[in-house]
Amino acid sequence: MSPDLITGMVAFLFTLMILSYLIGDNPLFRVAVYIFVGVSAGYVAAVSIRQVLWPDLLQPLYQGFLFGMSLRQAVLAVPFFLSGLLLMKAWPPLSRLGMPAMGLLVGAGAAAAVGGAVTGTLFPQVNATIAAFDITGVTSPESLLNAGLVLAGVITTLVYFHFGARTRADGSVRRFGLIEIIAFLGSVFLAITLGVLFAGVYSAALTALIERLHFFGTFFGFG
Amino acid sequence: MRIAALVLAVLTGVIVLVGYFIPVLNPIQTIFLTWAIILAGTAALVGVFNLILVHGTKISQREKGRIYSAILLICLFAAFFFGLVLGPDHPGMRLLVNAVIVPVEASLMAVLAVTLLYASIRLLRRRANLMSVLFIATALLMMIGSATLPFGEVGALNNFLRPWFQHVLALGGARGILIGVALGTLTTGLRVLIGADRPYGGK
Amino acid sequence: MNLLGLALVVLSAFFLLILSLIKRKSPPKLRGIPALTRLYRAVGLSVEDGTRLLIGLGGASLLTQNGGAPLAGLGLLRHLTERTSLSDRPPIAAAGESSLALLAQDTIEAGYQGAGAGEYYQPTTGRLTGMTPFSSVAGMIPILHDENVSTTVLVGHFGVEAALLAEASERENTFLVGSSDALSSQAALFASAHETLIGEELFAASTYLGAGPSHSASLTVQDVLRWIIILVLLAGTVLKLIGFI
Amino acid sequence: MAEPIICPVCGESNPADMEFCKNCQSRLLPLTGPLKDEDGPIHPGQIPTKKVTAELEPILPEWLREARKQARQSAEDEPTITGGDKQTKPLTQTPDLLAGLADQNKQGDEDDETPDWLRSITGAPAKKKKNEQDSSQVKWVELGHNEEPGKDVPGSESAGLPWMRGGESAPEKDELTEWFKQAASPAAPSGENLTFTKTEAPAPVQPDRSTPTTPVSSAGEVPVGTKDIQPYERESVKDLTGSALSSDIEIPDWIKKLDAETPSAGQHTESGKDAPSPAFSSDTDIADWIKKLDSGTPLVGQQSESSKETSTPALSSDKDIADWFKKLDSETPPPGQQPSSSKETPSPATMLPDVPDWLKSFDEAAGAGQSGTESGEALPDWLKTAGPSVQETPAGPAPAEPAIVQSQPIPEKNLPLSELPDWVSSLTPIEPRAAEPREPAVPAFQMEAPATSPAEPVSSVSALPTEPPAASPAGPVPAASAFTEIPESSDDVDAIFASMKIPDWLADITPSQPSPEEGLPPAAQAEEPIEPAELPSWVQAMRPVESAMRDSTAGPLDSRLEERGALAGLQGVLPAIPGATAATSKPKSHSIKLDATDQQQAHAALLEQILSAETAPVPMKADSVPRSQRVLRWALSALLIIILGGVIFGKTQIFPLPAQVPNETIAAIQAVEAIPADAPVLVAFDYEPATIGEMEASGASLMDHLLLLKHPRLALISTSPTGAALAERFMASTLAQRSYQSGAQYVDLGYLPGGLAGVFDFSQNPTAVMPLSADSAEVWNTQVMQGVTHLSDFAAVIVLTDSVESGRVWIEQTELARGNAPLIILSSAQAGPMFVPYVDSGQVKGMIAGLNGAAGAEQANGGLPGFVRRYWDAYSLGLLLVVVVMFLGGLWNLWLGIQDRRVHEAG
Repeated sequence: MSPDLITGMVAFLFTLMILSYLIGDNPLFRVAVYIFVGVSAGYVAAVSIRQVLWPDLLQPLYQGFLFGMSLRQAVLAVPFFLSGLLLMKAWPPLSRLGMPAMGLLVGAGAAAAVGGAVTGTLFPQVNATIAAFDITGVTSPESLLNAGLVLAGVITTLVYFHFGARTRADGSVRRFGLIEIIAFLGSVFLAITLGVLFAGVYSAALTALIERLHFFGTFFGFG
Repeated sequence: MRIAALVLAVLTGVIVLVGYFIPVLNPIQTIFLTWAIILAGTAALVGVFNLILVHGTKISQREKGRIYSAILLICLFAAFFFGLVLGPDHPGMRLLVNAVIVPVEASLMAVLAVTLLYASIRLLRRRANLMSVLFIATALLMMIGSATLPFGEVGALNNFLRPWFQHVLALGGARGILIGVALGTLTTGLRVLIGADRPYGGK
Repeated sequence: MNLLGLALVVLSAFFLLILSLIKRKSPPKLRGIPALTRLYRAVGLSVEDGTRLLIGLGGASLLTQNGGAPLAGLGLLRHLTERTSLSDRPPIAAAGESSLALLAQDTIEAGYQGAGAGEYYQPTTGRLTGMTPFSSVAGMIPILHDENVSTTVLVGHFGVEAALLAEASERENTFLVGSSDALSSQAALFASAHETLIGEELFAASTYLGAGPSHSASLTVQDVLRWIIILVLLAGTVLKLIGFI
Repeated sequence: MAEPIICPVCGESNPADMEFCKNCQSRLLPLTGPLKDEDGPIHPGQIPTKKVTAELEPILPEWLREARKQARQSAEDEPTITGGDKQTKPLTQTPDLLAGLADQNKQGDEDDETPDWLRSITGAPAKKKKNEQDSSQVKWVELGHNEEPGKDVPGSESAGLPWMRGGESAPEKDELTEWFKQAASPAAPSGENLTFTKTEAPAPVQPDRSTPTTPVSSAGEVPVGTKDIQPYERESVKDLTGSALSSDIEIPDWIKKLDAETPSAGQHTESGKDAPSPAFSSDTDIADWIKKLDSGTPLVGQQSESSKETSTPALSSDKDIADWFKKLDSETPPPGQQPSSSKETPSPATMLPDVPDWLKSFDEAAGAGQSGTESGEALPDWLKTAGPSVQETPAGPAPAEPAIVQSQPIPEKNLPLSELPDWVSSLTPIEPRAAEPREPAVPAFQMEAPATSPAEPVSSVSALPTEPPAASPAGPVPAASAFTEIPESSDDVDAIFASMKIPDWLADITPSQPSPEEGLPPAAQAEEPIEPAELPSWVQAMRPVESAMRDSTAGPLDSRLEERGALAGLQGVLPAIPGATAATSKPKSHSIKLDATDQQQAHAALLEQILSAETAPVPMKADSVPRSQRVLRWALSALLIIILGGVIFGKTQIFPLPAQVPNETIAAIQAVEAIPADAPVLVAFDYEPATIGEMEASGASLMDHLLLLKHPRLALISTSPTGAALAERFMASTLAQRSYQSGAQYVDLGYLPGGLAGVFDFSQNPTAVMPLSADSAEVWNTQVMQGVTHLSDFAAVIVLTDSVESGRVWIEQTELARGNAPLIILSSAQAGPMFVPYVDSGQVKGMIAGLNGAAGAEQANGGLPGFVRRYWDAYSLGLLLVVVVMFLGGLWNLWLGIQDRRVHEAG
């Protein structure tokens, strides 16, 4: 029995077990899910060690011990120490020792998120919105109209998310009247956007279903 | 420990953040990011321990579904052991991925084809408002525009309306969402950097 | 551009710090968000019923560009833990990424200590349900079924797989509020979740549920920055049209 | 030898010369009879025997001594006063004592703690502080007490009537004393007095009470008694302008007598002549009750039947208050006391859990009073209720107190109780109801009291037992305050009476019929120093006139005799001796019974309902979560799987591929064709196994096209842990025809951790960040990666992604490091639309999104490897099927949703 055949049979079984969820939650689905979670976790953990910790931390330090530490290798002593502390979190009584390591991780993550948000989203999106009005690049009036619609969509959607409000005479908390009107337009743009995205998501899901059915056909020799 | 965590978080955050805007600090930023990436890799191991702890507890306390937990742990240990020994790039591990991970995930995605259809049908019963109606109408329009008919395609729909919705109307809303998310990310990250939020522990 | 970005960040941090330190007589008035209103009720109901609250933090690494959403989720988790710490069944936080799961544990522990119930903290309430997006969601489905969950909150980075949780929660007849910073999953959740937080609303969840002043201050800063960006867009458009830039 | 006297109480035979029974010490010779050294009754206007009461001076209470002293001084200061002057005189003294009270009342209004729900019930206007009070009041309702001591609901014992708080009586005594002093001159109010003034004034009697005092009020010199009831009195004052105008000349003669007590007797006769009665001085209501009095309808037992009948005692009590008040102005006790006391009395009285005997006697006496007033309309009503013995001496009760007490001084704050009987007698029928424990009189009385309208004082009283509530500005609130204080346990009752701090000289007076559990009342000891019948002149003035004597025996209710104390033998005299009510203070315990009508009980139940609604925890309603519809799910699953499976298995090719290729797809193909041959190309596999079907279909054609045409050297990388395996799968299966081998034509760099940061680092220094391949082998010095040290060394960067985020990371983070290397995106349909702007802006050279985009690439690639064509029929049919189902199902569910909403709104 060839490995491909074994792979195909196992994949077929798992596909059936998962699709059985369409009937309802059942043990077959549960078994497939738990196996999937276990295998993926073990695989990812192995990948983390083999492709992150070993090449970035352990191997350089190992080579440093063997052939003398370079500055870059010596600096790795810090993450090595912090990793040791972080491993303590696996044991609840000592989990507090891992706090500094988590602090560094969270600090770097927060900074990456902030930096990414500013350099990766805010500026590029704002620039792209404005750039659409570049007269030199405009080929037709309708492209200007489209650019205006995009601008309107961006602004009204941004206004839609405005949080600040005030209490009215009747006790209800609502936003300023003009903001409410603009926000309404924003909700229209949002609905259209989500609808377009949903169509894409559904296309992807439908393609996945078709691929699985095609896999069945291939497995049974129809494909 | 709390203080050390706070100091490390703020210090690292400031250095990494400034590195995005001041190229001179890029090398230092890279060092800290490398450390963070290494710690994230270590955290993956701790996470596996957490998974073992949770499901091990279920088994030891004979909780509901302990058999599934046992299956999970067996698979986890097997995949981890072979992945560590053979390496993720080993044909055996590829077989594992192709036989288990790929079909299960692809099947779950396939299940979405039914569940999303079911959900969208029920949407107008749950939330019968203008947004929902517009949402469904737009989705239907986009789907029709994505398909072709046996006798050909609806030109205006496939070649004009669908691209216009995708590239103009949806783009405006999507950019608004992305900018809004960026603003939220900015303030949320800054809350951590100024020490107001301390998810790593602290009252 | 770099200095402009730095200035924006520093200015935001300054405003955030000031507004966080200012003692307001009353919390700021915020527009109503039905999803969060229902969530607020659902949380109280779960405590009354002795049922469990499941908080999904998603599977994004903190070091990715999607790190903001999990941080917001952790902020919400902290607040919800303090509110429900004395419930018969403590809330469960499910993460799809290891470091996020560890942070969830720390956050829950801090929440218990903040509520003066540190002794009730259970490390297993902060869980890693899977190490890939789909596996983490698949790992949450059994929790919905087995652990008497009445309310599920998804605040973090989720892909379209989040719709599977919405499906599962409907089958289990539990209430689900879904949110994600990913556009595609927002669309999927809008169709399938009982309530959805769209885009930026994700970051306001903790504030609406009564988190500290820094959270409400961040919303104020967001509003300020929002209008600055709108002005920049309008001004930039005009300047672009007249060929000034 | 006179025949022995049979004691009417114990039946013991006593010698004829005995005034008190040797057995039971009860009076044998009624005061109405001939007293020592006196012959016959005094006729109207007759000057009483001059008695030297100087020896009593030291034992008089301080306030009374001061009053007498003040009276003497005023008498000395003033020359002979004409009647008119004398009439105005009492009024001249009122301003001082009222000035302070005005402030008190003002502050009292500000601090009115009536809860909003109660306010809404009573119809009283809401205070400005209402909103602030809401929460606290609700809390109070929920918790059963007000958390703020100073903010008790009206009627709550503790704050509503501070002087009732046994524990706090001592400090209050001081405050009250202070208050009395302030009352004599404009002074700052005290907090205690606020509640003090607020909580008295029972709704039913207030409007009437205000009537006789209106003249004073109209003169801007409101007596305490009226000042304190301003909320509704002001309105009544407007209605009573007539009486207001005549106020100055409408002073009863007995006041003049009091004024003239120190001056010469001539003035007494004068005043006695031209003093109109307070009854006439008040407005037309008085005329009504006079008519009723003429009809001689007995009060007791009929009050609840007819409002008119019940009006009499109320009126009498009111005028009485005004009368004694005027008298006090001249008689010189600090005026604040009397009114305040008269105002206090309602609350404790209404709180009496059980009607003591002396109160019953009031009822009887009230009836007697009517018959007695047939000839004496001018007399204050409390005199009527007092029975015939005091027909001609209106000033009786108040001055009589010091005479009765000769042993102990009177605590100032306790004087108020001296006025208790008057109005209590008018409320007697109500009291038992007020005392029922299960149905607090608050609601009952609360609901009734609003019927009281300042303009209709009569109905206000009569409404008590029977009338349904009607809006009244403020009357109900104090009424409620008085009645809400009804203690439900005997202990509470004891506490109330204990807190009353009845002066001993009053406490010593025995009730006419002491309850068996009560021992010998302290009054017995108090009587000892009193020489029987050695009454001061002004007490003698209380002796009844003949007509009254005759009438006193006429009514059926007159048979009751006072058996002990200085007034032993008097009939129905107790009401005239308010102190006697205090003699019943400190009872052991009283059963609480409320004889409420059905209507009252209905009102009580209504308020109870309102209260319970306030206190009952509102159960949190779970948000309705729509039930899952399994059948629908099964049907949809079957529909999709069967139809799509049939198309897949049938390998149909009915649906044509899109004829028009998207611009971004064309751009992608052109970008690929522009890549130099055998050039290094970086390919990022950033998608999840879930989308492998779509991603392989989308990327296969272009990648096959690239490999077929350019034979590039590939470097595979992924930011997803499973990406490396997917990349291997892609190369091994999807591009199997190109037979690319790892290490020979391509290298797998494996997993790039760190997301955005990792991509950024990699773009800055690829060799340092990813030194090893997925199988931990050196890659950068291999032949495949020859000449590649920077990202810009790659001929192109191709990103296969299923998410907007990861695609954007590659676009934005590598933009600078890429140099001229084109970036091509192969994306899922769900992310495609978001990459279009980058294509338009040139940041992305080309893009293939989903099956639609891949269709063009496949056509350009000669139909190889042909995933799109294989899937297209199922894809198109599936989408159309979904559109139909979603449209019809959506409409159906929309209708159902509307139905649900209607049902929800209706239900």
